[in-house]
Parts: sequence; structure tokens; C-alpha cells
Amino acid sequence: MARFRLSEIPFDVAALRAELLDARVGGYASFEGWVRDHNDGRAVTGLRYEAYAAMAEAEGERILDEACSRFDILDARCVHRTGDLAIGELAVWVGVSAAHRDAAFAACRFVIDEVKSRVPIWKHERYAEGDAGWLHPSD
Amino acid sequence: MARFRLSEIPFDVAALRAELLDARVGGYASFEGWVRDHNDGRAVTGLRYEAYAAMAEAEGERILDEACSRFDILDARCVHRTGDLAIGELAVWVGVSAAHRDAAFAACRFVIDEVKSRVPIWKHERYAEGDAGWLHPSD
Amino acid sequence: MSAHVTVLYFASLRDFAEVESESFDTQAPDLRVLYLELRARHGFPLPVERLRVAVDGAFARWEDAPRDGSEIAFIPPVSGG
Amino acid sequence: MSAHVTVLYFASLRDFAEVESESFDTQAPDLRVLYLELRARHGFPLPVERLRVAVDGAFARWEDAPRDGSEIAFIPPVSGG
Repeated sequence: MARFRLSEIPFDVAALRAELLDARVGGYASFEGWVRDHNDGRAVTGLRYEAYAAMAEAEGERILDEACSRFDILDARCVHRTGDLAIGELAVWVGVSAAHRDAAFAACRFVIDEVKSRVPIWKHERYAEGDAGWLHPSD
Repeated sequence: MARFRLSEIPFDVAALRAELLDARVGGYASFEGWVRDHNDGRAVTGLRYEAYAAMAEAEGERILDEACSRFDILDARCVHRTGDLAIGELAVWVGVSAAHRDAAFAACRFVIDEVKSRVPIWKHERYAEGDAGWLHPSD
Repeated sequence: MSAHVTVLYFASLRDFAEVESESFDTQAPDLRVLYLELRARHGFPLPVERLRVAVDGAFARWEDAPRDGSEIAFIPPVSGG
Repeated sequence: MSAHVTVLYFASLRDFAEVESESFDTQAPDLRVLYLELRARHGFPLPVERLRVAVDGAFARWEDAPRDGSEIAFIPPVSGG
């Protein structure tokens, strides 16, 4: 089963979390990114994520494979939304299971950082002033 | 409302998470401790958590207050089970909401570390060999 | 100088004391001496260096004198989480 | 030496190109020159230094030659998460 997935529709965190739990798990760390109502001091009314889907899935899978080999964890998963999202909607979820919390936290942080820097997904924000634009961070 | 709670019965993470989400939240980090089937190389069949309840609640609340003042977060919560737990049961949950992920991760880690070192809760493990004992870690 | 105190026992201390709590008058000058007296009576294996002490639900200092009417807990190393 | 390639455009590049993809023959010696040609044609504001390039779904090097039949994507700075 793929560890990384794109989802065009809202997805259920409880079901994803349940897939990670087994008797060996002592620590589960997760991160969720939600659409917030502001960014860089501007009021945001909603946004859209666009992905280069085939490559995003392959690159996301590589990141989760790297997490599993670099850290002493049991499993790691990530789901990223695409399409139109409203304020308060879930944009990305990362879940990591491990015997101990150190590895769970470190791997969870690694996955979200790598996803944000390497996976070809772009955010298009709509602002309260009526304009909109793609985010292409300088770093 | 109390940010830290003890629970004698299994509790629902989804409901707790939902309490933390609002339009300002960009990042949500959580940690869960689950009862695993081994500890220090020994097969574990189940465990019991005992708390000095009044003090645990007060100390837990202090930890969450400290997290809210030390880190740039929106809110933080923690629930810790007491009583008998089977393998795979949820023992502790920490949830932190923030505008950005750095603070969410740092505060989540701070809370679980402080809870484990300061809150008067003790674990009593039952082993597959039939014996049992209190865990009083040396550090 | 005598103080009436209630002492709470948790985890391994309770297993040795065989009670959850006990109330009594003590002449101990401070909480350290009180623990040492109780350790001798109940056979607690944990030395005072591995414990913390709390009075009325907040951490206290070993050199504090037992306060009349207070609730004292000797806190073995915790293992929550 | 001519190579038939398909170029995919995403995010702000697509807004400028006004198409999702285009297929054509190119004589560009490498992917950097190919981008510079397309930048001139479509008016892309992003300089090559801010992009990465992918061929057939994997990151590639700017000095690679366009392969006949390949799918090329110029990847603007990503902003997922």
C-alpha cells in the first residue's frame, strides 16, 4: 500500500491513524496542517492546492521510505489534499508510529519538512482584498 | 476548562482534537503513548496507571500553562489514563495548536517530556512470566 | 513541637506500607527525618535521594518542617506517559 | 539533433503559458537552454535559478539534454503543506 497519497476530497484522520497502531507501538506522533485565515499578515479566504500528481506521489513515497530507513520507527504515512480548500480544512496529515517517542517526533518532523520542500505541490491563496496568487517561497 | 485531565476510562482523541481547531490554526501537532507489548526486553501483558490525582491535575495544568507562555502556540491539552490498560490502549494524548509548525512541535515535545518527568503518575507492568512491578525510573 | 499529619503512599511505597494513607502526630523536625522514620518502620527500599516530597499537593523542600494538619506525599520516581 | 518533448506547466508557469502542456520538437542542447527559450516565449518571470527541472517524473539536471519522447516539467518553488 502507498504510504503517501494525494486526496482530492476531505479525508478522515481517525482511519489513517488506526492503520498505524499495533501492539509494538509505544509512541505515535502526528502533524496536521490546516488552512488558516491569514498568511504573511494578509487575510486569506480560501486556497487551492495543485500537484504534479504522478511526481508528487513518487517523491512523497521516497520521503516516507527515507523516514523509515533513517529513524527507528515502525511506519509513517502522509496524505496531502489537492483542489479547493476552505478556512479550517485539513491540508496535510503526517502520522508516525514507533516504539519510542524520540524517533516518532524526529521522523514526523522530517516528513513534513521534506514534503514542504520537495513535493511538487503549489498553493494558490485567495485574499480578502479580492486578489489571489501562487505561493513560490524564496527558500 | 481544564487543559490537563486524568481519565479512568478510554477517551476519544477525535473529540479532543476538534476542540483545538479554529480558523487561526495552521499547524496541529499531537503525541500519543500506547501500551506496547514489550518494555526493556520483557514481554508485557498489560499495565495499570496510578495517579496522585489532585496533585497530578495541578501539576499537569502548570505544565500546559508553561507551554502556552513559553511557545508561540494557540492552545495545548493533555489527557492521561489511569487504571487498568490492555496492550494497544491509549495511555496519554497531547495536542497542540499553533499558527506555525515549529512552535507546535516544540510545545508538544515539551509537554510530553514534562508530564513524564513531573506528574505524579506511576506505571505498574504485568509481565508474560507472571510477575509484575512498579516502574520507578532512575532518571 | 508535635504536628498532626496525614501521609499518602503511592506505588511501591504503598505496597510496603500496606495502607494508602496514615494519620499521626510527629515530632520530626523536617520532612527528611519524617521519611527516614517511616522508611525504618515500613522497610521502604527507596532512599530519600530518589524521592520528591509534596505538601498539600505541591512540591516542597525536604528541610521544611511538617505543618500541623497538612497532607504529605512522598513521590517515588514517576513513570507516566 | 532534434528531440520531441512534452513540457508540463504548473502554478504560475501555467498562468503565463496559458496551457497545461505543450508538445514540440526542440534543438535546445540542454534543459537550461530549453527553459530560457520557453521563458522568452511565454514571459515567465521566474529565473532558472529558482526552478528545478524534472524529466519523466524524477528530478533531473539542467545540463541534461532533452531526451526524445520525454515529459519535462519545470518545477517552481513548491508550497505544499
